[in-house]
Amino acid sequence: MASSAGWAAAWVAEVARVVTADRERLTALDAAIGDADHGANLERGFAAVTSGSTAGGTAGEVLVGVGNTLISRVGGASGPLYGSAFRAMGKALEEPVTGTGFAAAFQAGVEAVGKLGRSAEGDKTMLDALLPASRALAGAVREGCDAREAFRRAAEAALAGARATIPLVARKGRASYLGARSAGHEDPGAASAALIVGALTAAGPAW
Amino acid sequence: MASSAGWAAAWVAEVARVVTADRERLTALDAAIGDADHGANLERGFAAVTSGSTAGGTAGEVLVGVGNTLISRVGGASGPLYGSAFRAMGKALEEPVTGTGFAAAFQAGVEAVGKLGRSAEGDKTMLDALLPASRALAGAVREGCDAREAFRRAAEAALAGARATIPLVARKGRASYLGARSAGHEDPGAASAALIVGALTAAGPAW
Amino acid sequence: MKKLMNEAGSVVEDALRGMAAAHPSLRVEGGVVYRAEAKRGRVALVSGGGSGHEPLHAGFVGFGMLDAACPGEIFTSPTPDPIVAATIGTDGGAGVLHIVKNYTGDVLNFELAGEMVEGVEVASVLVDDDVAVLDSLYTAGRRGTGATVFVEKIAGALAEEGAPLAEVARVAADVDARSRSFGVALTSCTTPAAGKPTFDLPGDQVELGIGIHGEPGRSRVRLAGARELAEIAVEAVHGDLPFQDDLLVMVNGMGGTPLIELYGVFAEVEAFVRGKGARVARSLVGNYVTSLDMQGFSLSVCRADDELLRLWDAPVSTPGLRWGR
Amino acid sequence: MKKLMNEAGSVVEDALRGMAAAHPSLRVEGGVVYRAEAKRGRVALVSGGGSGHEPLHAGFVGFGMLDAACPGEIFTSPTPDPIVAATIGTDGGAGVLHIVKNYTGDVLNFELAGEMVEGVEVASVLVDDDVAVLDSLYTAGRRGTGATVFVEKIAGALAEEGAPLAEVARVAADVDARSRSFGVALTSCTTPAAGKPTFDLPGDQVELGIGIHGEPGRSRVRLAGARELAEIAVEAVHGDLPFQDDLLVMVNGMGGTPLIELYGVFAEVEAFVRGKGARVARSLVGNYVTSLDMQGFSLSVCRADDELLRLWDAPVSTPGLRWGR
Ligand SMILES: Nc1ncnc2c1ncn2[C@@H]1O[C@H](COP(=O)(O)OP(=O)(O)O)[C@@H](O)[C@H]1O
Ligand SMILES: Nc1ncnc2c1ncn2[C@@H]1O[C@H](COP(=O)(O)OP(=O)(O)O)[C@@H](O)[C@H]1O
Ligand SMILES: [Mg+2]
Ligand SMILES: [Mg+2]
Ligand SMILES: [Mg+2]
Ligand SMILES: [Mg+2]
Repeated sequence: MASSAGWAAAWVAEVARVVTADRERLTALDAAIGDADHGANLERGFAAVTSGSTAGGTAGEVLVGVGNTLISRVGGASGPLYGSAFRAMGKALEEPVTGTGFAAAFQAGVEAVGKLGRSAEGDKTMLDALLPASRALAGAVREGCDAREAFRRAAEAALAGARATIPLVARKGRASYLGARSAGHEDPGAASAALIVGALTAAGPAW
Repeated sequence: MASSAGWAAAWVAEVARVVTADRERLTALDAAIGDADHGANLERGFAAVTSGSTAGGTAGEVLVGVGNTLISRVGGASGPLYGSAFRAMGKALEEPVTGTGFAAAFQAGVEAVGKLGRSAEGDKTMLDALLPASRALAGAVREGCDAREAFRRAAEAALAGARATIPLVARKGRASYLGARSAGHEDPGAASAALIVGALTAAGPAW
Repeated sequence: MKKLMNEAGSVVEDALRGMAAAHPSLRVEGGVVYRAEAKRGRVALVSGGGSGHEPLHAGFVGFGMLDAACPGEIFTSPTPDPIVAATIGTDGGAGVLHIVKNYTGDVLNFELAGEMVEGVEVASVLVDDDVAVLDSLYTAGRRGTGATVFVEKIAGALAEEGAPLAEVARVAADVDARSRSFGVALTSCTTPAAGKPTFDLPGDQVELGIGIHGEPGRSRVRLAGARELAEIAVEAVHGDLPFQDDLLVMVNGMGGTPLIELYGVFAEVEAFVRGKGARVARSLVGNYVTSLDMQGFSLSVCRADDELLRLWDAPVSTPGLRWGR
Repeated sequence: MKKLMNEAGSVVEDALRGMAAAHPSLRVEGGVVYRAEAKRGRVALVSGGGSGHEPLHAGFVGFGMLDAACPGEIFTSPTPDPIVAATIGTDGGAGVLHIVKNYTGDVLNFELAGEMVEGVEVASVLVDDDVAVLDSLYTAGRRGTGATVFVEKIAGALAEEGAPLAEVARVAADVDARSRSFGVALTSCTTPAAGKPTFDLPGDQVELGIGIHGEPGRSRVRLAGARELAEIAVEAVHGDLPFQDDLLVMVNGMGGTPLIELYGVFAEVEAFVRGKGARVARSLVGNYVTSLDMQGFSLSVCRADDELLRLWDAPVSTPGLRWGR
């Protein structure tokens, strides 16, 4: 692999592609229990990411830049949350990128979401996809899996986590206003988190 | 027949009945080329007429009262126009009521519409039903028909006149705003005029 | 039909109760909306017409504008009786100006009322600004729409200054003569009595040249962007009375269109006005002369001069228009 | 979807162009709406949030109310950057109050902005008046809705008088604490981006306890008359903070409901208030905190005292709220 920075750029380019492709689905999920803008928000944010420069010396620098762009361009709840996640992950990601280092940085990113959002697993948010993904990633690395397999397991865990938000009653974000009526719908942020984690597999091995 | 006043009261009671029964049709005609209130306007007006007193010494006095109530309670274009018609007819109607006297009074009422509305036959208004009715009434009386037959012919002429407004392009009232698009629709005021004239037959002979 | 109402027959009465309760500056009596404190010794302004155009007219009763408004039933001109009462009730000795939108019903009822009033000097001005209607022998003449706001505001300011009736009437007629309007509907309105849309308009079409009573317009075109629709309205108005120098411009909502869209339309209108070498000297963007829940907008333009702008800027304090006090 | 717009993506930008063109009293720069003439030496008020609620917030920029508003995309909180710019740009040396409606997005973006600003004293008040949301550990807390108008007006008057930041912030929080709101939708709104109604609502049902972003409410009931719907809203608000003495009452339209209906609702609300032994001391009836083209209304009530009424009555001159100058 050429450079860690190139890998990071490829990851977010793939994220931009998939959130645009799934824009309508994300918006429809948000219409059901939110305000119907999640698809547009992420499309706008990642379009800004890819149309700007994603160059940088290291993957960490690229990801901090991505986080800043998301914070500057998305707005809403997801902008600061995803933006902080990418920033925190970028800051924590050391060179040379190793499996252990990647998993720890990913975890740092996920923890930034919970900290800023004052939210925890089971609140029916993006965390319900991100936390299982983070655990799967760390577990795979511990078991000695290569990047490809670690990403596959993380993606699978994120998807399962997103689906598992369906029966939950939301305790954070806009969906919490609905009370019991929020149950029966997948959380849009969890769905987009699964897309972001899923995009890891397409970006190739990071270490 | 008991009294001319009783006859006049019976006539307007029948008008109240038929405009209420045909309220939706009149409103629909007005929706097509006007503002969808003609049915409600006439229902309100004749309800006020019948719920108030239609007593009076003579038919003429009753009809003047009806005209005043219509002017006071209908509003819109049709209120002053029908109100003035009933007032003028009432003022012109002499006792004892004769065929010739009735026809002349009816004609005076119709002429009041054209005078106030600055309108003439062919403008696609209530006049297109009222003027043929007035001519038919006068003709029938001249030919020596009895009231029943004279009313029948007047009603027939009014109905035919109303139908004949369909192809016309309106030159007066709200429908004139539509220009050529007003053609193809029956004028709501002509339709209600046909109802009012038609109600003569149900009120029994006036002389 | 979905409306916030009790019954179709009580909509106007209920709204008047609400206006009276909401605005201590107004007094509602016998179906007429008066200023709570009548002005004395000055020309009084009385207007009226069918309801469903709120804030017009009752929302324009107050300092610097109307002295009384006579709201009829929905889209139905008031009868002469309240007009007579309002005329007598507001006369402060200097006479009363009737501001009448040019509709057969309004014209006839104000005319009958004028004949019935005794002992009050009454003048009348007819507002007929809608260029969608050809002013010819073959129509009832142009409709009165958005320019009514200009006429009521400017004549009201002049009356407040103490100008005599003939002068107030002359300036009111001048404002009308300088004003033109054109309306575009995205949807029909629904009257409470009818309970369904007055006209059917497919989802991909707009109705051009509509009036303010749900009368269908003169033609239909495919739904276009705000810029194209603004251009159609601009050209219709400008084509009838070319823009020139200082303009008073109103982008008016038809009742169901939110402000964010009206500002978008205004942005386009203002650019077109500049493109024609004229200038938006004053503007209004909002719902002023509505047609119940109709979605759409109308454009009204008045070719103002310094004196008219001065009167426009004069203080006004009504529920619908307020500045300077 | 039928809207007066150019493209879904340009709705906010186009509306801001229109606002700038329509109101010489405003200046639009970098997506922020400022007063054209900044005030100096006094506490500045900055608010913001997703667009689609017009006139909130940009329409409340001006004398006696906000110093700047940061409109985000439709229903999307602004990013920290414009908030930072507005905070620095309006600080006249006495500090800046952020007025934040309680939504996760608004809270987070204002919070990040507050951390990014240096050299300006910043305080923040959270508006959370919507009784339809239970304020518990299991929600994001109550939404900020109609009471925002009360907070912005009253805090703005106090800032204009020269009160220090801590005092302005304290009174703003007090107004919020004294205020409650409840919303009822007859129809969903349609966002330009989605192009279809956010929720489906059958023709014979209304949605109760809606927010201002097309979020579905907490329950549905059969469409009822204005009196019944007003009573539901009144009981929801009164049940949470009992009416008492002098009330500031707003019957607010959701954007697609015409004024005539809102006055009808206000008539009912006012009667219920009297029935509970309280008094409508001041009122607003109209479209102030909207949800695009949604039809419906919300009721907001603030338990005022003499000082708050005095501040409410103080002069204000903004596109959306104006009196006294
Ligand atoms: N406090 C929070 N912690 C974590 N995630 C949150 C929180 N609040 C909201 N979210 C996530 O943000 C998503 C909504 O994002 P988006 O629609 O872009 O913003 P908004 O709700 O402001 O419209 C939710 O589906 C949820 O996953
Ligand atoms: N100038 C006129 N002369 C005669 N009849 C008229 C004139 N203008 C309108 N009308 C009649 O009035 C009818 C409309 O009445 P209505 O709907 O009650 O009043 P409005 O048009 O004020 O809503 C028209 O259909 C037409 O027959
Ligand atoms: Mg959202
Ligand atoms: Mg009609
Ligand atoms: Mg009418
Ligand atoms: Mg949002």
